[in-house]
Amino acid sequence: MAFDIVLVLLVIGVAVWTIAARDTFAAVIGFVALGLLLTLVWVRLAAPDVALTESALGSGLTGGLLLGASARLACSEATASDEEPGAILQLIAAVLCALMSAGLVALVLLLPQPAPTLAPQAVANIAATGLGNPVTAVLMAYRAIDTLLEVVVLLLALVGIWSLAPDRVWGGLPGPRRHADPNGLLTFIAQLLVPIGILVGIYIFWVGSVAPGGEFQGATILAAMWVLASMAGLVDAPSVSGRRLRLMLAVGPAVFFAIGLTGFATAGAFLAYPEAHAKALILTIEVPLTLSIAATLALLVAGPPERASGR
Amino acid sequence: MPSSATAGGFLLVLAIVLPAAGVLFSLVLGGRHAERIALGLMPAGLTVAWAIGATVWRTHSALKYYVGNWDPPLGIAFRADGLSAAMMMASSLLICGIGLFARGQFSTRPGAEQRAPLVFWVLLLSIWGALNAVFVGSDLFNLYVALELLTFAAVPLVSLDGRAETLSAALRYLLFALFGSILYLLGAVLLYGAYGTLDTVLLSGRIRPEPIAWAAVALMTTGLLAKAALYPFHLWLPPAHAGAPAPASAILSGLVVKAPFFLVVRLWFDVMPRLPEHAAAQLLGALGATAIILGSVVALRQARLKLLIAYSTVAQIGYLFLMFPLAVNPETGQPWTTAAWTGGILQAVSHAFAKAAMFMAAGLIAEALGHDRIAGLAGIGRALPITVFAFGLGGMSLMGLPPSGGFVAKAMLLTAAVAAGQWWWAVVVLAGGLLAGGYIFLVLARALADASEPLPLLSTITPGRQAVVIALALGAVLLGFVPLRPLELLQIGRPDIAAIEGLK
Amino acid sequence: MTETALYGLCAAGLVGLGLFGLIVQPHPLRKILAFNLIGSGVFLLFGVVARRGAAAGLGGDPVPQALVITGLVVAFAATALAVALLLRLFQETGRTTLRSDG
Amino acid sequence: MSLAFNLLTVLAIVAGALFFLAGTVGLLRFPDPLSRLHALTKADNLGLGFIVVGLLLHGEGLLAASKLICVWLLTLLAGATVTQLIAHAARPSGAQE
Repeated sequence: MAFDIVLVLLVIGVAVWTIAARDTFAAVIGFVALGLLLTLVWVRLAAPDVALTESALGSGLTGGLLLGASARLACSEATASDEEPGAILQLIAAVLCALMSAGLVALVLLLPQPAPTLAPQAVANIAATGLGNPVTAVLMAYRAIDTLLEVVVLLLALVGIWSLAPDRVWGGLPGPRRHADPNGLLTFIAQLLVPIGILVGIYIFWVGSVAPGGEFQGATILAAMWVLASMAGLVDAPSVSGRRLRLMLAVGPAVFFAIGLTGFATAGAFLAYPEAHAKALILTIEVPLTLSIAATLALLVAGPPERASGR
Repeated sequence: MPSSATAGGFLLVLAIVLPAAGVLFSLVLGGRHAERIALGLMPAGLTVAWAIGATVWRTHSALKYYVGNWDPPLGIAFRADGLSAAMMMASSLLICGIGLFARGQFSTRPGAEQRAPLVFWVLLLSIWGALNAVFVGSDLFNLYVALELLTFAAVPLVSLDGRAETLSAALRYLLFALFGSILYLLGAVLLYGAYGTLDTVLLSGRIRPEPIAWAAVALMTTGLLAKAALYPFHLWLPPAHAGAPAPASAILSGLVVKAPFFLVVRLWFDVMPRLPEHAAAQLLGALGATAIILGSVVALRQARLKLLIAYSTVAQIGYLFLMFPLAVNPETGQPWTTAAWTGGILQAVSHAFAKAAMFMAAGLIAEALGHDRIAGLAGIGRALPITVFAFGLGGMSLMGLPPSGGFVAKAMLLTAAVAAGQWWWAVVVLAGGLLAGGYIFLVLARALADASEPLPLLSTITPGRQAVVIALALGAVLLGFVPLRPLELLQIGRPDIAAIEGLK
Repeated sequence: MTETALYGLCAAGLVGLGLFGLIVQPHPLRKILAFNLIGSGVFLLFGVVARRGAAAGLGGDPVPQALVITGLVVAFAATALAVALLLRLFQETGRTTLRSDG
Repeated sequence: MSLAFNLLTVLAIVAGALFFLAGTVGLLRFPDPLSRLHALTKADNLGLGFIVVGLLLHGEGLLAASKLICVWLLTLLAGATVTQLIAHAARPSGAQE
């Protein structure tokens, strides 16, 4: 119990730092630290799958994205700070938010004591999905439509980011061209870490059906490895209108839709898997899905096309 | 394995899968084919939506579908009652109209893939899929993902032409929308914590009038109001809808803003029919009334046509929320039988048609003149008679002049206000109609004035696009012939519909 | 004061802090950061609800945990879109304030 | 026998904690960035090493032990490279060879 108290105090302390820090860069550093502390909180809440996602996606990729952005926007700090709202407004906002938090705390304490849960039902029906990890069973079987729509959401966010590019560079390459400095340090770590990362990513995706893990966590690690390689200049971003890239992005959701539609015939409902080979079907969905999500996440970090494909 | 659904259940799945498949094909095949795929899918989507409406009308009961044969609370259910069928039919019609209109502006030119056409057609299909997912969804978290799908499809439309002010408008829209969806999620988690399910039908059975339920619904409603741009949260709407290209602002103002309103209706009338006591509904009505007055007054003072129409959207959204204090009166027990319920939904549908027609007309005028300053509109009435006539028809529906859909909706709201004894809403409805008349007349007077020198038209507007605009405006007018009593289709599938004897 | 209630407190605190940051911070990047903070708070609340629902031999109710994973991915997509919009706005106008005259 | 292991584990973890403490003190007290980086990396890596050794004695099996060692090696790799990169960035720009 003492550990939890210390952890919560740390989390709140780092969160206050993230809000109160004057410099955006420092605030983002605080945010990344907060993400790692939250990973510990998720482990304490007995949710290893979520701990993996929080550390890989919540503090890893989001932190990287925000770090890059705060570096680029550093010179716009001065203009923004003069619009800081007056002390009175800040006080009112503080009181309002404190009330909101207090209300939330009261509500959490009001939650009914025999907490209603779906765990028994999830475990009872898990045999039909052929999976071992109940969280993956919820993601891929019970609430498969959520996961499907969510991958389409990711794809749409990418289309939205690509639509920000000026017309003249459409079809070009996202992100600035970084040249590999052969004896540079970043190249060394990229050459060393990327293979390990790919191995870990595939392992985490593969083990997801029976143990904590899954395609989102695995895909995030694969995307992180691509981002590292592209930062080290080892690999360049693909052209935005390249057919191969578009296929890679769409193959995951397309296979998911296709197998979902075959569910009509084989198991009587959309996204229903016949019990005999449910696990095989889910795995055939998960492999291309991991590929598509990894590509989408990596390109979300890379940003809109900036360079015409010629150079 | 429980029986998965009623007969037409798979149609609900098709309504979501078709547009999503279109998005994937457009992405893979590239920009040159995106337009063909989108236009090819429109008749199919139209037939699916109207087939759902016909099945709901024929069986006189809501369509139900358990995805993956998992019944709630573990699985996710799709449910289409009369209300969602009506909204799906209207939105499919509107999207086909917008698609036909957009062929002029976003046609795919030969040669390399263009940015704007690909992005527009992909986002148009995504908005359609997201709208259908919102209308048929019956699980709170599934509705959250559908709302996010809608937001991510709508925000890039605002900054499609890349100008600086549209970028800042899109960013502000995104921040408001994200603030809304995170509050919605906070409410959903409280409901799950208290009642153990996220399915709306099960929730309506388990929910009890206790602080956690009120707090959850208050948070979710606030979040949805932020996304629907009701009065305190309307700041992002005018620059976003005015800055977007014409077909995009037509779909943003017509349909995208209606989805969060639809969820507030679903939340208040389906999830907690007995819970909302009078005060909260009065508050929503008061916010709606303020939106009507404020939106109309600010619209009167606008110099640019598209901003005027955008502020008119802020006002007309206020009408939608007038429905809550009138339709939710505890005495009669069944709020939906009163005219207010039908009036509110009819206002949503007729406003969608009228506003889409007006934004498209404004787009054509801006294309022809090169600017959309109201002061410089003189002579456009002679140059583009059909477009200005369509703008007038749309304005007629906003004002609530017979025989337009707006008239029927506002008349029903008026009768409900008088019947419920809350006369102040009647005053607001009339004042709103008067002010709407003001700014519509402002525009028409300038447009129909004869210009001193002949008007230099930058580009000739093909009659085909004007035909689409006039068709949508006529759609808003045809809605005026709906009988002036509670529409039976909208009552199908209400939670305890059987309780009321015949439809009064 | 059970352990899960403590984390409920922490979640409420994060939501309050994030909301404060969203209202007070003028710079859009700080608003995006504050929005991520609120998101973490809400997802932590999902985790608390899941932990309270621990049954049938599981450490926590798998349904809210799956919802958190979906929510985290959607929140990341939102952050990526917001950051890209902000960078593009900065590229076009050289400033990042949202005060537009419109 | 297990008493000796427990004793060793406690000793190792205490030593690890001390090194972390030393690293943090170094971070706070040292004047310029380079020396603070130096203190931080050296002390923390060694501290983590001790903690890993302490946990190894308690490790349930070979797999868990190898995972722990992998964690330590990866942290060493990441720590070293990040320190180098920060040092390059923080170095007074004049001496850019």
